[in-house]
Amino acid sequence: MIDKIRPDAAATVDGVHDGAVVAIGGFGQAGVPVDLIDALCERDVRDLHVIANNGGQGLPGERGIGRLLRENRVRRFSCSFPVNPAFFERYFSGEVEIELVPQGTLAERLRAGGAGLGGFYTPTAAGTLLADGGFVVRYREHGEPEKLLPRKESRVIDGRTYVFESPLRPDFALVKAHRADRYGNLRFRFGARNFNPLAAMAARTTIAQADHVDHTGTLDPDDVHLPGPFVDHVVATALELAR
Amino acid sequence: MIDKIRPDAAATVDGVHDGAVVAIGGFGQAGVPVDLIDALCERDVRDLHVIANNGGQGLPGERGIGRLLRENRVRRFSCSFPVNPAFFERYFSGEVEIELVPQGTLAERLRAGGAGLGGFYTPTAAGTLLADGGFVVRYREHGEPEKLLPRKESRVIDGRTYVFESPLRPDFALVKAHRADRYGNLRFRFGARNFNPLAAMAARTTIAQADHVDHTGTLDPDDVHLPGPFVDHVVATALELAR
Amino acid sequence: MTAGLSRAQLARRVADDLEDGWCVNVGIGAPLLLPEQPTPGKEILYHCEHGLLGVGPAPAGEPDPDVTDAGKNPVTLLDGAASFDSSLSFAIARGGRLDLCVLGALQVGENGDLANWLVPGGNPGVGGAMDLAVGARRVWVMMTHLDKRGNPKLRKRCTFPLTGRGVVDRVYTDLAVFEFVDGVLTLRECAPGVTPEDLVPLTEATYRIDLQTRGVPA
Amino acid sequence: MTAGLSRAQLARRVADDLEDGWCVNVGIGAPLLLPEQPTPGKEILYHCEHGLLGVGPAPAGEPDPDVTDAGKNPVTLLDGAASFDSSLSFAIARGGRLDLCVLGALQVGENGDLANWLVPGGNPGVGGAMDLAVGARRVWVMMTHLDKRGNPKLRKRCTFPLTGRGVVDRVYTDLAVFEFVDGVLTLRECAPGVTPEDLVPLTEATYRIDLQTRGVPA
Repeated sequence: MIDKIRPDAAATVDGVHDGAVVAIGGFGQAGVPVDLIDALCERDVRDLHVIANNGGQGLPGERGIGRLLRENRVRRFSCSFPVNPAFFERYFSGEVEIELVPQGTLAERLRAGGAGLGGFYTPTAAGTLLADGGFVVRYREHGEPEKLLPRKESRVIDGRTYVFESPLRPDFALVKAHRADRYGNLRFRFGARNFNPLAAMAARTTIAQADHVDHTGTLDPDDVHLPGPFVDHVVATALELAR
Repeated sequence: MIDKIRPDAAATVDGVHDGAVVAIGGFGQAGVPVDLIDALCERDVRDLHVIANNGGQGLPGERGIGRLLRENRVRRFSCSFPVNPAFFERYFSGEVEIELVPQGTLAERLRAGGAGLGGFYTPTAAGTLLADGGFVVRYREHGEPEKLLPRKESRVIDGRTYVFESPLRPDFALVKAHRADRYGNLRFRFGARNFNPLAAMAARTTIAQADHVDHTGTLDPDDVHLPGPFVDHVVATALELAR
Repeated sequence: MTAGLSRAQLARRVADDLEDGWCVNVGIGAPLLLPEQPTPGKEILYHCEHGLLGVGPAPAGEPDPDVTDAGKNPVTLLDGAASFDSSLSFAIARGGRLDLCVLGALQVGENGDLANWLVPGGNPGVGGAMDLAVGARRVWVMMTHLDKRGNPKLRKRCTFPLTGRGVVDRVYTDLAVFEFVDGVLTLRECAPGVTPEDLVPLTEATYRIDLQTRGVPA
Repeated sequence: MTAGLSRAQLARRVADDLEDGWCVNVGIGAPLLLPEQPTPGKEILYHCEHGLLGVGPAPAGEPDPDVTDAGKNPVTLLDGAASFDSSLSFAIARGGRLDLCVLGALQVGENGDLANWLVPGGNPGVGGAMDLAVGARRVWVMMTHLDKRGNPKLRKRCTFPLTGRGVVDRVYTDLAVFEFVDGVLTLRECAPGVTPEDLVPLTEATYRIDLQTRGVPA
């Protein structure tokens, strides 16, 4: 019998090790798997390479990515919009390395990883600092650049310049869904979908928290936003546990 | 006001010209836009480059792709599984050219076109006749090969061989949906989804037939399988008109 | 000079040029004011980069945390709205299905270059701007004419890192409207109380003057 | 020799080796018989390439034209079923989320090569086989031991155009079960009434013999 429902968040993040590459869904406050991130922090996991769109500013109680950054659990951050003082402080002091990726490219790289592709060409960022190289990936302690982004491969296709981008294959994904069933089928709600299905597709192991976990019934096949084979563990969020 | 609903199938295919590249959804009998194809045939459009997964065998009344082939409207057929005597006859006699594409690659090439990407690398077909070249694209009248598939570019990434595949950008897509609203938002039913959303994404102009067209209400945002900006014209299928 | 449009007036001015049925992405900053503008007789589908379409003004009542714009402000979903993941959202953008995107800017070059993501030495954050700039059918910029230090933002060449090369179609500032006509930056309109002469010292870029008479809405 | 499994018995034999919870793609031909097999105590999620998951046996009543397997035969949707487009379907395959795919074959090489899409000079049609062959975690072949002309299908090298190189993990024929063990083709089991000696003239490929004793289900 297939049953991916776990009793609590701690049980789901048990395998996440120091140094792991972890993709995390969410955009702003919408669709951030805060319970899973809390569970990760409570396990005291460190040296993570986090892949997430935002720096996590503005979440109630500064939960989410902000907490991971504030507790210095992140060594490398792949993101498009890391706006959060907790990040910038650590970036300019050399504590955290950045891989700044245009948002659409970040989404597509996760999808490419999930789809088993070797990479793709996108017109995005062609002729900019994020493709031509030179952007500061890491500072030294004293604020001088230590590591610069190398120039990316580009190619002219039908007269237009495209940049080569490689797939992302994180070890783990932490995602937040609205509904889940025991097969791991997920359904999201409005803007909370964002990067969640993509992170789940890309990762070798995907952990989902869901507001509503159906222990007996299942989602209608046409209502599934992300099918179960992309999901390994499901846990109900505190929201549901509280009821 | 946005209203993409058209009165009949003929009104939707009016712009499809001789020689056009037309992607068509469907797998077997499921999700084939038969009314739109009939309308195309009635306009007597010729020399089409058709992109569709199947040869269209088995549809009641041999409608669908089979009709296009039988009426000699197709000069080039991009597909993965062209099984249909109407096709093979014309292929071996040199009347129709084939671009045989593995099914997953065909799906991904349409998606890449729709997503504005320049191409991608896939492990599929590496080391086979469909990547190394030599497959017969076109025969002469007398059954000798006239045109062979050239060798595709390949690249070793992390020790694995990948093949470069280019995006497909058809002029038109003909798709079949289950539900549609005036914004062109579409919802599909079970296995009838298949290539329909991908064809719609890829095309410059997308024409959809839907079993249920909602003239006043709209789909729930989370129930939309393909958002309206990818769809230009919507028509109710005969099914609904008959009621 | 104290003439010039407020942020809300600028949004009103841009909204006035939108066409019925357009699918329009609104970037962070001033463009987020667009869905607040009524567009009588025109139905506009606003697109938010993370995966929403059909976004409307801020809610009158309780905000829904799952319904926000690209700036994470609460918005509403209108008729015809759709939700999807971020890869489909950017497929809409790069795939050419956005009639328009409206972006803020730090600098715009007279060659159409756009710089809007990084002040050298400042905090980096690119978001979806680079995808939108290359993907949308039209790119309009909505910005103040001068930066906070009083420097012109319309430049001969951008000195800040670029978002996209030659991508801008129009520039709406608090003082004027410019359009790239056959690749040439062209002054189209001055804000009420602003004369073409006023703009000369405030604009580093070279531009043609070819004014279009049209009333600025009240 | 008249011994050997029927198609249904072969499906039964393969079904017996499936593991609880596996996500299994079934290709056209004999593998389509798998969802018809009961698997007591094991829940198998069958995947169909065009975009269905959780497929079950043919319906007892009226077939639903939107619910078919990869061979376009009517099937049913079981608990946990999901539908999606063909690009996501092949993302499941290439992305390594299929525990297994079961494919028919024209030839299998002793090096694990698979040929299953074209008899030279015949009608071409590749479908999803090449994607499945490179993407699934395990590839099992289900085929007759000999082709229609009586030629061995297990070859030193495939002579027909390849579907994938070195991709096959196991081969189930009407006469025997073979497994690639550390890359070496190995005879694991003979069908009832078949001896290893019987196989020698019927098998062109070189193989080791390392029989595993297990009962073939009735």
